[in-house]
Amino acid sequence: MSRRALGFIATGALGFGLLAAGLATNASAQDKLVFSVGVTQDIDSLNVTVGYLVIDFEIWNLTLPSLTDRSAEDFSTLPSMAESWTASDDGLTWRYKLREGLKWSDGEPMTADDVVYTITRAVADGWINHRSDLANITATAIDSRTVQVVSAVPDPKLPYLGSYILPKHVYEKISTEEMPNYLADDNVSGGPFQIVERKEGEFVRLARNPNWHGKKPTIDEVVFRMYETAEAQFNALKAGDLDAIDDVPVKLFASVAAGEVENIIGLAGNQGSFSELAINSGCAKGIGDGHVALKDRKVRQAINWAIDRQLLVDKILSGFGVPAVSLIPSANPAFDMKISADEAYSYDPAKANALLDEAGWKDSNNDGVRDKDGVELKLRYYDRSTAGATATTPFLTGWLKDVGIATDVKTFDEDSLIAEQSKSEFDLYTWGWTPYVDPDNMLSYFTTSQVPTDPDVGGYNDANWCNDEFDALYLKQNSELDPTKRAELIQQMHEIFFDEAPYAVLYKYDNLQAFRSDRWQNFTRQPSDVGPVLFSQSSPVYRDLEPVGTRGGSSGTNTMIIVIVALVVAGGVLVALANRRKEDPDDRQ
Amino acid sequence: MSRRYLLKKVIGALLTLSGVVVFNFFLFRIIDRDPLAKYRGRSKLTLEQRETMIRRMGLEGSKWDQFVVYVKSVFRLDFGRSFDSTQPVLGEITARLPATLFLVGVSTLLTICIGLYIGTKAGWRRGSRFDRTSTSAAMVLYSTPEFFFGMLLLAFVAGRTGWFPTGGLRSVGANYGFVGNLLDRIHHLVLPVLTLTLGYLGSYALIMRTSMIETLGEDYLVTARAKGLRDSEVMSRHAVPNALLPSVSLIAISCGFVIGGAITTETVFSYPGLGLATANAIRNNDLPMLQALFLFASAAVILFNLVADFVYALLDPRVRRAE
Amino acid sequence: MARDPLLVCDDVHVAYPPRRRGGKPARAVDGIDLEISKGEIVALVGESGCGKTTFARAILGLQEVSAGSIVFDGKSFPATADDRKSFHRRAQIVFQDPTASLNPRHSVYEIVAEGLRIHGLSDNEHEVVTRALERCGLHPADRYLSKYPHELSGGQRQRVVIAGAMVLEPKLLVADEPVSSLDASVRGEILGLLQTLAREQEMAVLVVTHDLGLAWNIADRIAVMYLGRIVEIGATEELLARPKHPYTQALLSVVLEHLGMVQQILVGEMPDPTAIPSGCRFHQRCPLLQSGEAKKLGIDSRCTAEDPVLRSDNDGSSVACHATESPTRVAC
Amino acid sequence: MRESGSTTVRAMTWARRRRAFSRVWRELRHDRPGFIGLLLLSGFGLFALSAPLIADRSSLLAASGRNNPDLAAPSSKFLLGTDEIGRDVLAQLVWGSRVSLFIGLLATVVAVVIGSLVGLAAGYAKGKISAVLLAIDDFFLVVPFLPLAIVLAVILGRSPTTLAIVIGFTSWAGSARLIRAQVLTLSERAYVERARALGAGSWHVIVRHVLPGVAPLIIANATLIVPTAILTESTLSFLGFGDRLSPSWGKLLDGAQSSGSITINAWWYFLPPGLCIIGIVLAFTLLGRALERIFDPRLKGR
Amino acid sequence: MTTPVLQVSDLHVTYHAHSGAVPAVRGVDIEISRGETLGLAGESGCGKSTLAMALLRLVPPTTQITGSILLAGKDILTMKPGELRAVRWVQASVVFQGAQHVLNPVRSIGRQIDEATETHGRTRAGGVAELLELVGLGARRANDYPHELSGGQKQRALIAMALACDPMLIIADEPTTALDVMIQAQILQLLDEIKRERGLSMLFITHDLSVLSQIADRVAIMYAGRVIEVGAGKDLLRDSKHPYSKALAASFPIIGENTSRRHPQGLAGDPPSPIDLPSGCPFHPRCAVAVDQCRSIDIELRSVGNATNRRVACVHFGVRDG
Repeated sequence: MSRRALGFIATGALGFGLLAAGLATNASAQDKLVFSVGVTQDIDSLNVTVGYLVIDFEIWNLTLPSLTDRSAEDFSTLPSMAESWTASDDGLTWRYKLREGLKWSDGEPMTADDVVYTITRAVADGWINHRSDLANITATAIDSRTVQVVSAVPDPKLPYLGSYILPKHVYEKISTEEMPNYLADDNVSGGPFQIVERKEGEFVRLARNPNWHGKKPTIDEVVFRMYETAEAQFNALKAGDLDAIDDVPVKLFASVAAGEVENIIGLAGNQGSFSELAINSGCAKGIGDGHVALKDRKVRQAINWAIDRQLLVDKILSGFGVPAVSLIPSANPAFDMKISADEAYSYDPAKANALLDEAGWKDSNNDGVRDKDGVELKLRYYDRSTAGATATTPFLTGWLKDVGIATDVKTFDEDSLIAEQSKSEFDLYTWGWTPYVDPDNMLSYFTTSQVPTDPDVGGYNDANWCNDEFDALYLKQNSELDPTKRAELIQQMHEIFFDEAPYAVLYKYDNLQAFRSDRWQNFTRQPSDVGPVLFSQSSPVYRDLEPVGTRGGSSGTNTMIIVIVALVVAGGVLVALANRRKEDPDDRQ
Repeated sequence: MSRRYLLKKVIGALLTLSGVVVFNFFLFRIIDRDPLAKYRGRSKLTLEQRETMIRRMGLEGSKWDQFVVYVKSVFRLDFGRSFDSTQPVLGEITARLPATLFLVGVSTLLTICIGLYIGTKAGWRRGSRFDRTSTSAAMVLYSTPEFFFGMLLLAFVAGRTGWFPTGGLRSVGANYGFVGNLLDRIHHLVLPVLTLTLGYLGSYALIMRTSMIETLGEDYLVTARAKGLRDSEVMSRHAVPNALLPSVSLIAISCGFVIGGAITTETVFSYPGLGLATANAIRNNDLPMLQALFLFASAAVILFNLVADFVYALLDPRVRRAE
Repeated sequence: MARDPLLVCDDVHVAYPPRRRGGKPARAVDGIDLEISKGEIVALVGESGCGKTTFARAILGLQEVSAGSIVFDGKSFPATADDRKSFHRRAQIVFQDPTASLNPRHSVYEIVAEGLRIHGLSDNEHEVVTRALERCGLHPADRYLSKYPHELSGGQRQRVVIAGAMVLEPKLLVADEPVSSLDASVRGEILGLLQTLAREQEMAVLVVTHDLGLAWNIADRIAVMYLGRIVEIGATEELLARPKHPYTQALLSVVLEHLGMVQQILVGEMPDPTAIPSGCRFHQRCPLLQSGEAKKLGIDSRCTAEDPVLRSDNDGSSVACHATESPTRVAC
Repeated sequence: MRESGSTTVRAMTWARRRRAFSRVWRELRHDRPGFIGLLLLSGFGLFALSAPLIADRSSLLAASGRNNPDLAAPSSKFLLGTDEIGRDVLAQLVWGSRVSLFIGLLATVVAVVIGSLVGLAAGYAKGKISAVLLAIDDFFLVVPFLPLAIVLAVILGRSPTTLAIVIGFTSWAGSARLIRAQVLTLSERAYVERARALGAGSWHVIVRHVLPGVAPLIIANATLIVPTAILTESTLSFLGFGDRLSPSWGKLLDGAQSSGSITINAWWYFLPPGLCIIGIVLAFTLLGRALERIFDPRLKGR
Repeated sequence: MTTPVLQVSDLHVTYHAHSGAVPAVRGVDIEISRGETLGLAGESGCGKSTLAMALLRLVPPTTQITGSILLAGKDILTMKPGELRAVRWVQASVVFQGAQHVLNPVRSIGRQIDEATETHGRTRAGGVAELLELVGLGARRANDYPHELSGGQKQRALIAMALACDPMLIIADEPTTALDVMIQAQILQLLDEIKRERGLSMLFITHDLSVLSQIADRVAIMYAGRVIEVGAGKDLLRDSKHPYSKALAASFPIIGENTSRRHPQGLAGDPPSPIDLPSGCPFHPRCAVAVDQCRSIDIELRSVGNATNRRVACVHFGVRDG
């Protein structure tokens, strides 16, 4: 055998050796109690003034304090930074008393100053995640432990004030101009955990915050690990690399729910998340270039009638969700629209066709697409490139085609899609919402004030729809302190929204999450029984989790076996190759 | 080695690279993407702030002005800020570079060693059982998209046995010391490397086999046999060095495909390298990131080709000793 | 002396551009004067690399001439495309390797008719092709018309090549080593054919060859070439019987052992055309210089310094050698 | 006379083509890998043609799985089971073969046309034009192919046609180089020189000598581009840059992967498209390599 | 008499091509004694090169060789691979035609020459340098690569290589083909000197009869896989008997001889293909003096007259073989 061949073998053996050695490290020598969560969504930004994804919120929930908290059971208001509060008689002024000895994770005292600073700056700079809560609010510090909050109008949400409070000593150094680019890598925490390590696109590791004022969590560390595909993430859970995952593919979840996967339980939680097809309704006060047909309520209604919501729930959600017809304004199902099944939008292409005919859109040139006054009913249909977000598109476009509406599908990244929306330059697009607990936010998004009028500012009214009556009702419910009356007002708003149909709300979907039941217990859901465990409104689960028995152990032996097998194989290959030389016929004469 | 040859190749590589730089500029100007999409509807930017950002992104003025700004910044290795993460692109890339270098480097090394060995043997013993078996296998490997290997490995090895991690670059939150961490990395690398290696092994083996067979007809092999050399000596001293020559160039060209392979492999295994970054950048229309990644990838291929040219020259005295 | 010169080459130079920047051009043809008359067979003899093939290609316009003039049939070399086309009707070339000269995908008929089609002479195409083939010794032509080159023997292929040239009834045929790739036994036939055609068609033939025997076989005149220049030219019998240039003498000596000539094997190899020696281009290998003969004649310094010109002798031959310029025989 | 002459010529040309074809056919029949490739290919061809017989086009619609179970294992009703929204996998596979083949073939046409034109021009033209074309070719040879294809796909859209054009546009460089080399050797051939000596212009030389000479190489090369094009299509689709509404095989793999079929072992969903890709790529590769062997001028002479 | 260096009897070499079995050599007997040079001449396809390659079994593995090849008394055809390797280059070496790629382009000349001595454990005192000097190349050429040598120099290097193990027989396979006349003369002169100085035997294969007149002691002429005439070099070339040898000799004109002036001579027809040999004497279709008998009988070599070493395979010559 020549030297060259030996070289090849040596390289191969080295490879084998490295592989074998690599196997040996599976043994985990962790004495810390780590809870690893797999997510398929990378962090958008940990900067609370720009981030907007649920993963961002989950981390803020763990690291940023707020005056009040919500109960895990029913979202009722609990003390947090504030240990108590009092209200003035008119309900416009509230005084919050902070706990004693609050400290940020870096040891700086956490005072009324921080609260006032945050509220004041958030209002001034228009931070998106603070905007709606604080719209009418001004805050002043009475003393270092007392904050006075004044609302310009009666606010049914108060005394709950869940806005994230930021450490003044960190944020006052960041100018308004620099703020959008700020990475929030200060790692100063006021929540139960603090960030200790972050590799973008890989993971974020959080450790317990020793200065946390509340209940001390049992777990030492939380790791959020990013996966490119939900499948890989699920496999990691199965293999024991992860303890919990969100966003389980429906079919996999079905198998977990059916108890087919050992040691793993699945929890389908609902917190009002829904998907919709937004229809550019062409608000006269807004900007944009929506299709003329969509300004007609009948056409929008027709689109709603053309959609088979139940089939979407069956096929896309595998039943883990329910059809929906109007806004889901709150994580609390009590605020959903009340409507009888026979009145609600259902799959009725005949009705859709009739409505379109009525609206004057007919297929006069027999090309399969309706038209009116020489304008074809062909709509720009935008969807998101986010994994899974496009599943409904073939269904919806198919049904629209059935009733003579042509679509031109274009896929955008989320940022670009929002940019299109900010310009209102679209006809139809798919998006989804996860509402807060209080319906106010969600409802506010459909007031005229949220209609984009400047592409650079944008607005949440992503159907570009406005209705004076709806606006008026919104203002009323916003200051109605009687819960029953408020509920009635909201129901009226629902009816307008339903009739005007700026959205085709498709379904309310469950958050499909799976956990290592052999390792963990006490999976707190919010709200109890129906809500999700991970990515809930205030993330209580991380404080409640308890380990089951002792962890790990089995992988070590496995690994040893593999190491031995690999070494034997490598040796065998070497021997075989060496022997080969003797077998070689000497010459090829 | 002749300095002229070196110089010629280096200049050629630089020319191609500058071609890529220019092409890059125009390619990514075709994509209509709002550079400030990230900021729309989220935070109020004043007109002044917006202008500052546009200027920083080098998106101001005529195309020609933009081009000048672009070229200047490329020379400074300043690729601007990612639309998506809003962080400087260069930092994002250098942070991910080692992971990909490790993955592509190890698998390329393995592919070349194993592929060339199999190809050499199959070609030399043309028609033998080894040849028939290995060539059939190589054909099938060649015909299989590498991500399919990844899927199968994930499903049947990682998913079923749990012997290997299903993704990622390393274990999180654990510190095993230097050696331990290295081994941990390797442990995570096994399946991606296997995927990429299997994906390209076939073509390398086939290239080498063809090259070997072409060499078999050469007269100098008869000369070597006539001199009384053993068969194995004829192969290793005369056939292989000559058969390597065409393989070197072909392998260099196929390096471009490995970069594509890195994209799918890293996606399948959630391996946070440049390939994954590319897939994400495309999904997010993150133009500055894409632009830089594209430039890096091209530069890598050009560099690899340049290295191949040098290796070629080292192997071939006709080039090495040309005047 | 030439009756009706058909082709007059005057100080023709062909230089290939340098391979790399800063290099020297290769002066493959370095000043050739040659006249060929109607019906005459001239052999251009030289070793490989002496520029004879380049010169042949230059005559046919397949190679650009860097200096000098070529006058064919009274007209200097055509400049326009149309002129060039009509020039090609009257001057043809036959290459060394008949196998390579025939497109393997074309039938014999197509090959022979190709020239006619290029020049739009499609009247009686079939007849003309048949006649050309038969004249070249392939009869009955019908048997060959639909054959393909690989179905023919080497000799037959060369006949097809010649027939392909003859359909245009050229006045000049340049044959570049027409038989060197053929088997010895076939060679004579092809040479015989060339000779016959030249005689019957009053066609001038320039045979480029390295083989003095071939020249003896068919040539009326022989021109001996060394390193881009003709060093001796004269009537075949005269030149071969009494070679005057030392190079011709050496060349002849190595093929003519049995005539009792002492072998004069030259040392070394012909230099590269990028580095033509100064003075007489042959002086480095010249036996006259090496044996001291030149010194005796007192020309040794001229040999190394002065490039000898081709001088006509009174017997009709010309030689480019200082040794032959005896003072009593100054050129007329 | 003249007519009879040209008739014979035409007849002869046809006879030659027939003979050339039957020679290729004969050699192919004796080339085992090549013949297997051809058989495989015919199988896939028949499969693609038979699509309307196997399943109605409407079974590709998203809503067509309305009454079917999701991810059902193969049964007499669904020979290859159903996908995650209850559609017949076989129907998608068979209609997908059309998409994959269409993209593969159209991309090849694009690549071969560009490659041949550039290759011919670069080989035949001299001087600056050739240098510029070579530089362009070099450029496309080193530009990483997949990222470029993805970027172009993003710019131009995702319909099968644009995808094919994108793939074709990014994969011509290799064939251009190959064809250029062949053109260079061909134009050095003595018979081209002979044609020139006969007074032939460039057009004549290209049409009569160069093109017929490179044609077999182009065919063989094209046969080898198809599989890479199909692989590229599947990669693009797998990464999610394909046409969502056309069920190509790559798209099926994407669907299988994102629906978790691999993990729950719904092999009927991911194995058939994977194996089909391997099969068709193998078929074209085997055939292409066999054609290369048959047409290779270097092997012919021996 | 001492044993001949090489004795080939009834050698048949048949190789297998796609189109079937090709009988390239069909019953050849040759003999070379010590210090003797046998010239083997014939046109392309006559089997001369196959014969040369068969002598050291350098033919493709599928080729069938029968008969016997005694090299210094031992039969090459029955040797085991190891024995054969030991014989190659040590007892008989080959000078290939240098124009083709017989030298490995990526190994230096020196190493390629060294390789032979190294393999056989015959390191020379003077090393490669001595050999290169011997063939007139100069020792520093050892570091050069084949592409840096001219055709003539390559041929010299090949000769040096052939001498590396001091063989007793050199098989020179067209060593001067494709060289210019002057270089050809240089190489012939070199071979002639070496052969004389070292008392080497040589089998000199060529298609050029005129070359043989300078170097060969005896000449054998092959046609269609057979030797058709053997004789002392000069006799055979001046006064060939076999009609084919005659025609072949005539096609190399003698300058100054008036018969060939303006009268090129050749043979009509083409050499037969070894796959499709005519019946009887394979030369009869081209033979001007063929008689009926020639079509049916493929005649053996027979002695002519009283010259013991002159043998012809033609019905018109020779009566009995003694």
